[in-house]
Amino acid sequence: MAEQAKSIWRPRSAWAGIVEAGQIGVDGKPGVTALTLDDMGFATLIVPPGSPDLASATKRMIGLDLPKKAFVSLSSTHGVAWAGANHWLLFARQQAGFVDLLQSFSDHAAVSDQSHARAALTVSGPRVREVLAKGAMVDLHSSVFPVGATALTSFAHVHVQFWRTDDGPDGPIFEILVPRSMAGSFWSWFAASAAEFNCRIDRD
Amino acid sequence: MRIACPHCGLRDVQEFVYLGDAAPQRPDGLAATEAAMFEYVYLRDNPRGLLEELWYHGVGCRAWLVVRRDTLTHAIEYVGLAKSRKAGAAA
Amino acid sequence: MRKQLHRLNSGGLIDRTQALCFRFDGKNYDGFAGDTLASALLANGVRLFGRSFKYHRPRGLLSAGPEEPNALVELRTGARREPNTRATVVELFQNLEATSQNRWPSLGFDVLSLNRLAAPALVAGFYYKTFMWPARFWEKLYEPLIRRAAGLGRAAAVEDPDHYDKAFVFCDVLVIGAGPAGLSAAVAAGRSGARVIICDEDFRLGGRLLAERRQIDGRPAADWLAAILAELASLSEVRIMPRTSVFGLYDHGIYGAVERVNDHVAVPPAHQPRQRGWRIYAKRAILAAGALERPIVFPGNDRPGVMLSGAVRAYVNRFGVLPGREAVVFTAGDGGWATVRDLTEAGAHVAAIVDARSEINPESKTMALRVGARLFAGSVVEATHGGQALRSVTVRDASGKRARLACDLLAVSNGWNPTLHLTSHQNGKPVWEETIQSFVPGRLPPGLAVAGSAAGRFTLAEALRDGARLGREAAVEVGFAAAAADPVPATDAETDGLAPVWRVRGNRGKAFVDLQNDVTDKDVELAAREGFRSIEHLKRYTTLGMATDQGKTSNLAGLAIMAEQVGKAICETGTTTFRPPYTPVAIGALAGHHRGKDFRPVRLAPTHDWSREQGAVFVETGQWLRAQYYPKPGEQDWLATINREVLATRSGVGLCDVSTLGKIDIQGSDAAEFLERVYINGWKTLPIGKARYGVMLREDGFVMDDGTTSRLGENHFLMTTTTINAAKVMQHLEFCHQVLWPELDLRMVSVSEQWAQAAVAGPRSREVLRRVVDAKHDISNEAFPYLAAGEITVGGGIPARLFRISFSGELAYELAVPAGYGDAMMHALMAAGEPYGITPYGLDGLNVMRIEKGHAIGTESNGQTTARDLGLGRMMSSKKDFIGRLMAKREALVQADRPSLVGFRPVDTNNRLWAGAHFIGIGRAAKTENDEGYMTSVAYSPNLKHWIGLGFLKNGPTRIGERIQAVDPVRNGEVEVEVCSPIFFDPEGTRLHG
Amino acid sequence: MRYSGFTLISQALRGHTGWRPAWREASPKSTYDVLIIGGGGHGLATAHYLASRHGINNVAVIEKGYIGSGNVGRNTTIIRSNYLLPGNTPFYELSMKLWEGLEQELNYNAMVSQRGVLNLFHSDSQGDAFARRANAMRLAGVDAELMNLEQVRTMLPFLDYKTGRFPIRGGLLQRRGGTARHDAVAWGYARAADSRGVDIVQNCEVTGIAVTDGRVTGVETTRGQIKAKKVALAVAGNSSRTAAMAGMRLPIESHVLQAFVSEGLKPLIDCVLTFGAGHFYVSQSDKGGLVFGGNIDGYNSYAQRGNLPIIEDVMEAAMALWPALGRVRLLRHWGGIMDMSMDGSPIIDHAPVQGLYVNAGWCYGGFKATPASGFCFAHLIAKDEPHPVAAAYRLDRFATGRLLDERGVGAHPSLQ
Ligand SMILES: Cc1cc2nc3c(=O)[nH]c(=O)nc-3n(C[C@H](O)[C@H](O)[C@H](O)COP(=O)(O)OP(=O)(O)OC[C@H]3O[C@@H](n4cnc5c(N)ncnc54)[C@H](O)[C@@H]3O)c2cc1C
Ligand SMILES: NC(=O)c1ccc[n+]([C@@H]2O[C@H](COP(=O)([O-])OP(=O)(O)OC[C@H]3O[C@@H](n4cnc5c(N)ncnc54)[C@H](O)[C@@H]3O)[C@@H](O)[C@H]2O)c1
Ligand SMILES: Cc1cc2nc3c(=O)[nH]c(=O)nc-3n(C[C@H](O)[C@H](O)[C@H](O)COP(=O)(O)O)c2cc1C
Ligand SMILES: [Zn+2]
Repeated sequence: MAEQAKSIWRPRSAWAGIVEAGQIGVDGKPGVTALTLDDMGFATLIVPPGSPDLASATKRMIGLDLPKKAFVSLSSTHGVAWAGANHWLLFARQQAGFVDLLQSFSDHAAVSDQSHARAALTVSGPRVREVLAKGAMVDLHSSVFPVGATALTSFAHVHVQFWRTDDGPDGPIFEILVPRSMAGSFWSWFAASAAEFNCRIDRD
Repeated sequence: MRIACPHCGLRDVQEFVYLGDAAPQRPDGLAATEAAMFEYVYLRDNPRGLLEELWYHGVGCRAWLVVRRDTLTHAIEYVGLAKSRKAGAAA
Repeated sequence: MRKQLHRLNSGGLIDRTQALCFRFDGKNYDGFAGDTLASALLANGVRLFGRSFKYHRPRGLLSAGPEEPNALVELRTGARREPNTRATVVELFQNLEATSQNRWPSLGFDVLSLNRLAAPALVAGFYYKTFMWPARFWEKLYEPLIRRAAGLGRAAAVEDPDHYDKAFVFCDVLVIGAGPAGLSAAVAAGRSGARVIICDEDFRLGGRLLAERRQIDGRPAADWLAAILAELASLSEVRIMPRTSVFGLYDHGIYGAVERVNDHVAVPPAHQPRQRGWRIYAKRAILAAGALERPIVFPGNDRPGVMLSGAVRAYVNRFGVLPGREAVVFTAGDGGWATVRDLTEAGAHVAAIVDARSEINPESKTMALRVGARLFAGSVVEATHGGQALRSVTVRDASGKRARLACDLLAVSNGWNPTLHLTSHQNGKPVWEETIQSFVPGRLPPGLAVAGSAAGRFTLAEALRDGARLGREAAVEVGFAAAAADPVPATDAETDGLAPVWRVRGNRGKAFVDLQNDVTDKDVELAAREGFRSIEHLKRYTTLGMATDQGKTSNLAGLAIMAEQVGKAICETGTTTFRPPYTPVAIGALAGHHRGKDFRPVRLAPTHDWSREQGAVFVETGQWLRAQYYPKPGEQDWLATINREVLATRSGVGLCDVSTLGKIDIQGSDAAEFLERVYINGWKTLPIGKARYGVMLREDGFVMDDGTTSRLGENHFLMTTTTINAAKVMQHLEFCHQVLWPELDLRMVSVSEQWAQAAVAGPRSREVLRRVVDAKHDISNEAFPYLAAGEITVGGGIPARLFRISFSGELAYELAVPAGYGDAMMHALMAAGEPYGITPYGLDGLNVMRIEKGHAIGTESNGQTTARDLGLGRMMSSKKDFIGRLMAKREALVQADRPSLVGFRPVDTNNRLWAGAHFIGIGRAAKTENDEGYMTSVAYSPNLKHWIGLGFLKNGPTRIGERIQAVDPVRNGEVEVEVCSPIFFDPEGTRLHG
Repeated sequence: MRYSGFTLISQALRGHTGWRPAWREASPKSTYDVLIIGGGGHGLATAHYLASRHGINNVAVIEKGYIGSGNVGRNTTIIRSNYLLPGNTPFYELSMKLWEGLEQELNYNAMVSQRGVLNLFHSDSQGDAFARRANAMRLAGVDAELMNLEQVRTMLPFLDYKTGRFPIRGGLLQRRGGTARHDAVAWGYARAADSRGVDIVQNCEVTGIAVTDGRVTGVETTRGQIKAKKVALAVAGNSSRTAAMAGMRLPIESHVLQAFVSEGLKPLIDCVLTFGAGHFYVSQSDKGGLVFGGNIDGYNSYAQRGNLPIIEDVMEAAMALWPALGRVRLLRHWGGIMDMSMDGSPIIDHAPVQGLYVNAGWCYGGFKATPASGFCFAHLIAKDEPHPVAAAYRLDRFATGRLLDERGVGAHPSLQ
């Protein structure tokens, strides 16, 4: 019985049944690349106004500065993104150990696990800004949205939070989080928007 | 229109939800009268010109904002956080 | 290749190496790349392009641009058919197919042109005065006739197969128009490093320079153009957008634009949009939209062959087409003389120049002499002759003497109007400028400047100067250092003397003010006579300026004639309001991606695929798709399915997805206090590990939402909301916290997406759960009683939450796991429940069971009902303040006879009930006066074996046992029902505690 | 001067030189029995019914711009009486009856066209809510039909029944609903009122209301003072500002509602159609333009113009419902300022000041109300008591809780 239960209790990707690795749109060199991100850990951290110790705790526990404005701090394993007044999104590249991390954060902030609430993906490539411009009502120009910037907004009627990580060889890279329930609609828009530039799709 | 959210910067009005006049203050507590509550809930000055109003940045940071906007020209003079307004008033 | 008889042998900006064939009205023609449909047809000698709206008069080309009132065609065929397309702006492409419109059976012979016989009666507004008797004939006879005659082209009948995009773009400086002014502005701003966007609706940049023979810095303007375009292309922050019309100016520097990405091909390449709608966010904008030439109103001015003088130059110079061989030029200013020159140089003969001014300067006289044209000074054209094409005109000179001159082209020039439309989109009123006899932009919207002709500064020198200055200024205003200013280039000499003629009176033929809507000078006079003297009344009464061209070439003449009628100056009458869009915009481009199933996002529960595997039928609830029921093969209908689901649940165990409920995590030392204020009932006493049902009101005292909230810790609550209201409740709570009570220590966030949640209901539910919940948790009735709530684990350590709550009235639980495990949870529960015959049930089954239990949902708390109406009045605490408390006490809301919630059952249990029926006392007439309430929800109860219903009835709770009619006239139903308790099943609630 | 086919032809033979102004260009007299502020549909209709039904002719309608410059001249022209609540239904039905005889009453063809109004529904529960409304209509003697999917499909085969995000399940049809030519309504009432001696004064803005001892005595205007025994407000969109001149605050916000018209097309749609899953409606004008409407922009405004989000929203709904419209072009869009009341229903009542009467709060729906509003307002002004079918439109209903909230959204004008 216990054995059977173990085999049943496997998590399912938010992109399962929605995104398949491959290529969409015109042929040729990909203008955009999308990589779905699975197994990430997310949590909202909220503190009372003026509460000081979350910053030091963040530094201590994951070695990152707590961003004061609409920015994200990133390491290779973790990140913390501003997500509203006194409100941050903590994340880990892997869920392993995340629950324990949240436990230790809970002394410093109200913690709500959101690991399963978001479908995440990375988009990059020389034409990536043109694709995002079909949905983003925020300015993605480097002078306005530099590396490390984040925004909460909507793309094509779907709420998103996204940020810009370090640039890659093909230009800017963005990580986008969408509500899990809307991953399908998000993808429908993204795929239609990216097709004219040729989009390569990788699954994490 | 665009509203300069103090947290998120200049954003399209499409990201916000409108509530209306920010002036009426809720008569809190058991001592409040029905008449005062009626005024709070129903009556509005509805000026043509400057109006302080409440907007919610629902698609962004989820802050409630106080926006001073001209209802004739739509020009926005000021945007602040609703939260600090009340805190400010108390201080 | 077919010969293009009117094509010049050389010159023009067409690519003669690239011939394109196309069809118009079923006939094949050839043109060249760089042609418009209009120029290509003209090159082929086509004169007749369409029929007018009311009188079906033959019409030809008036213009060479977006202002065209006459040459409207249906472009393409079938699903891509596009009515009312101006031939003057259609870029020619291979195999283009166009058809003339508003004529039957053919363009040359149009039966409705017989309307001219009735024309004397068909004056402005005639329909307001007749067709009133007999009254019922309007819909049956008159209106269908009018409608069939009215309208222009035919829309496609089937779904548009093309894809449209929408996009957002940001810039420091937006330049609208790429003529000399716009290009100068874009370069000046771009050189400073500013982000510049320059849009032009044309497919070729250059504006009027393309149509004129001008010199800049002593060389042909084309050289200057090439150089500036090259420089623009080299500036990395400059974006050049041809084929892009800026159609509207909206608040705070937002501009609407439409890019015709693939209108110049028959079918868009795969994956590319047909058009793209742009929302441009600009810190500054420069309107450099040029000017539109205006015609003269004179009898017969609509005959094919009468053309704007600037359009004639455009056809000659840009397209290498000669619009006529024997021309007369009718001008009120210097503009017409440039046409004389260009026509002559292109090989046409100008038979006469009719200049309305009596003073003609000596150079002009010399020129007339040189080209062999008769010069009529102080004269006007009084009539035109010919059938469907111009053959001659009658000129009346200053002394009243008339001369008839043979010609096949009449070029008309009456000065220009700045293309200032966008400056009016934010209520800006144009102002009259006496020196140019035209309206110019008035007070400008913030951030907008106007350059060149659009500002009424019509010379090329001014265009170049304005552009350079305003471009530089705009960049500086948004924080860039001014780039070094090049000297403004020198231009050849130009003159722009003008004495406009608003209309020529004559006694032969109609003189049209608005060519497209067939409004004549007489119609304007009639309007004046009948008191429609305000220009807005004039417009609405005569329809002047209301056609697809929005009066671009007609408004001013209309105003001028009205001004003359009422003895006012034009500046006193003002203009009608210019509204967006500047030129009509395809609906597809404004909708972009959002059509079909992508109209709005759809939300799918983490258990969605599982439900699908189970064969669920889904239903929209708000943004969500939820499982409605799970039919099995062989089941006769939905009722059979639902009955099975309900019976299986009540007798064994059922499984229902409830993931879509809103879930809000509330933490903080004031969390309990906060709940006290937003819910009507008390919360401070709720123990940790317990759930409680709560009701929330709006401040006006009506029910907003309900749900259970659990206390997970001293300062930690988890609120659930209904699916539909989740976002609304979140917003409301944020309002209460941030606006009303920021002093409370409170932290809230939605966790709706994080949790998959399933209701496991029925007498065997505990046994099922026992096999799923990790063994270390005691979920016995004692340890985990009704309304217990706790954090547990499943599947060997996966964090989960368990709530002992019940909507069905059964022993029931809701189990929540992180959404990624939602699918696993359903499979695990199914596997664990197999021995007990676990049965998935959907919203419909849930609905049956909640009605059996008398639980209200959205159909009962529909925003018009109070807690009292729902029978929940006693929940309202009197010991505390809460949202909605006072307004719920208003006299009408506590009136005893307000309809309140009760149950209903059919007296004859074979009858079905209908939601939406109204209650009428037995024996009373089915009339509003006797209306005592209405049925909100009904269901067939397989447990009671008859239909049951919930509804609101006046004095309901005091009338248990009474009989009443549930009448449903729209479905022809009338059922006698008995009023009963809303709780039909297990009224003592013993099953809950089992 | 009577209008008819006969006069039209006889004038045609005389070059139309014999037509006289449809109404006189009146200058304000110094005093009137009744002064109506606002030359929109409601103000002009009120004047007509005061004169024709109550014999009160010493009346002026004072209009700040040209008559019809307000919402009567910028609405989407839908007329219907498909209301739910007993306080509303009889009133709108009276209006419908008056529309049905309007042309003959006014001797003016306002092109009242009973082409039918079809409200689509997209789920069973929405269908039930429509059934409740349809039944309420039938109880009130109003025509209503519930259509199933097949009936809708037969009527409008070109809608998207396949891929729609919100599938069409059926509709509520009121065949007697339809449209009317908006401007002609204003002009027709003006002409009829004028013919009974009412002064229609254009380009005259009321800037103050004179009150002495709790009684109204007249108004200040940009063309001087005018005395009046009774003053009636019918200034849709400007109600709060005007009421403030008499010291009143109203349960009203002014919002902008946009409307849209396409280029002229040959006949495509034969009824008024509304989409139940978005705020969207469409009909076709006699000239051939598709007339679209949607939701309000959602913020207080006096600017008579709207913004892109709603424009796109309406066009998205258009394409979602009717995907053949992709290449049909939007010709023009504009806005009107409406007084959105706190329960979405209007006010026809006395003001606390004696001799002052208020007609306000018409939200999206006051065009269809024009005849009944004028009729009942005239009754109230003439008799000093409410007309029975308008008895629910009291100002005090917000305080007493006798609300008329058809949509059940509460005191939230931007949701009404
Ligand atoms: C875009 C839009 C679409 C609509 N669609 C529909 C629809 O399809 N069906 C429907 O039933 N209803 C519709 N409505 C609502 C309807 O148009 C209005 O409710 C109705 O026209 C209002 O009454 P009215 O005609 O008297 O108002 P108005 O025509 O606005 O008349 C008020 C007049 O008062 C004048 N005024 C204001 N202040 C002063 C002053 N101080 N002094 C002098 N004069 C003053 C104004 O200039 C104006 O002319 C729509 C409204 C809009 C804006
Ligand atoms: N002599 C005269 O009477 C006279 C009168 C008018 C103009 N002109 C000549 O015309 C030129 C004026 O230069 P200019 O730069 O001011 O105007 P322009 O007419 O040369 O250029 C305007 C450009 O704006 C574009 N445009 C207009 N509205 C647009 C919109 N909404 N969206 C996108 N594009 C739009 C047009 O397609 C055009 O290309 C000069 O050469 C001048 O001599 C002469
Ligand atoms: C039902 C209806 C149909 C309309 N049809 C047209 C039309 O065919 N052409 C047009 O230019 N305007 C049309 N309009 C819009 C008017 O021109 C005008 O924009 C509107 O009445 C608002 O006035 P304003 O723009 O002067 O402020 C229509 C308006 C309405 C209400
Ligand atoms: Zn924000």
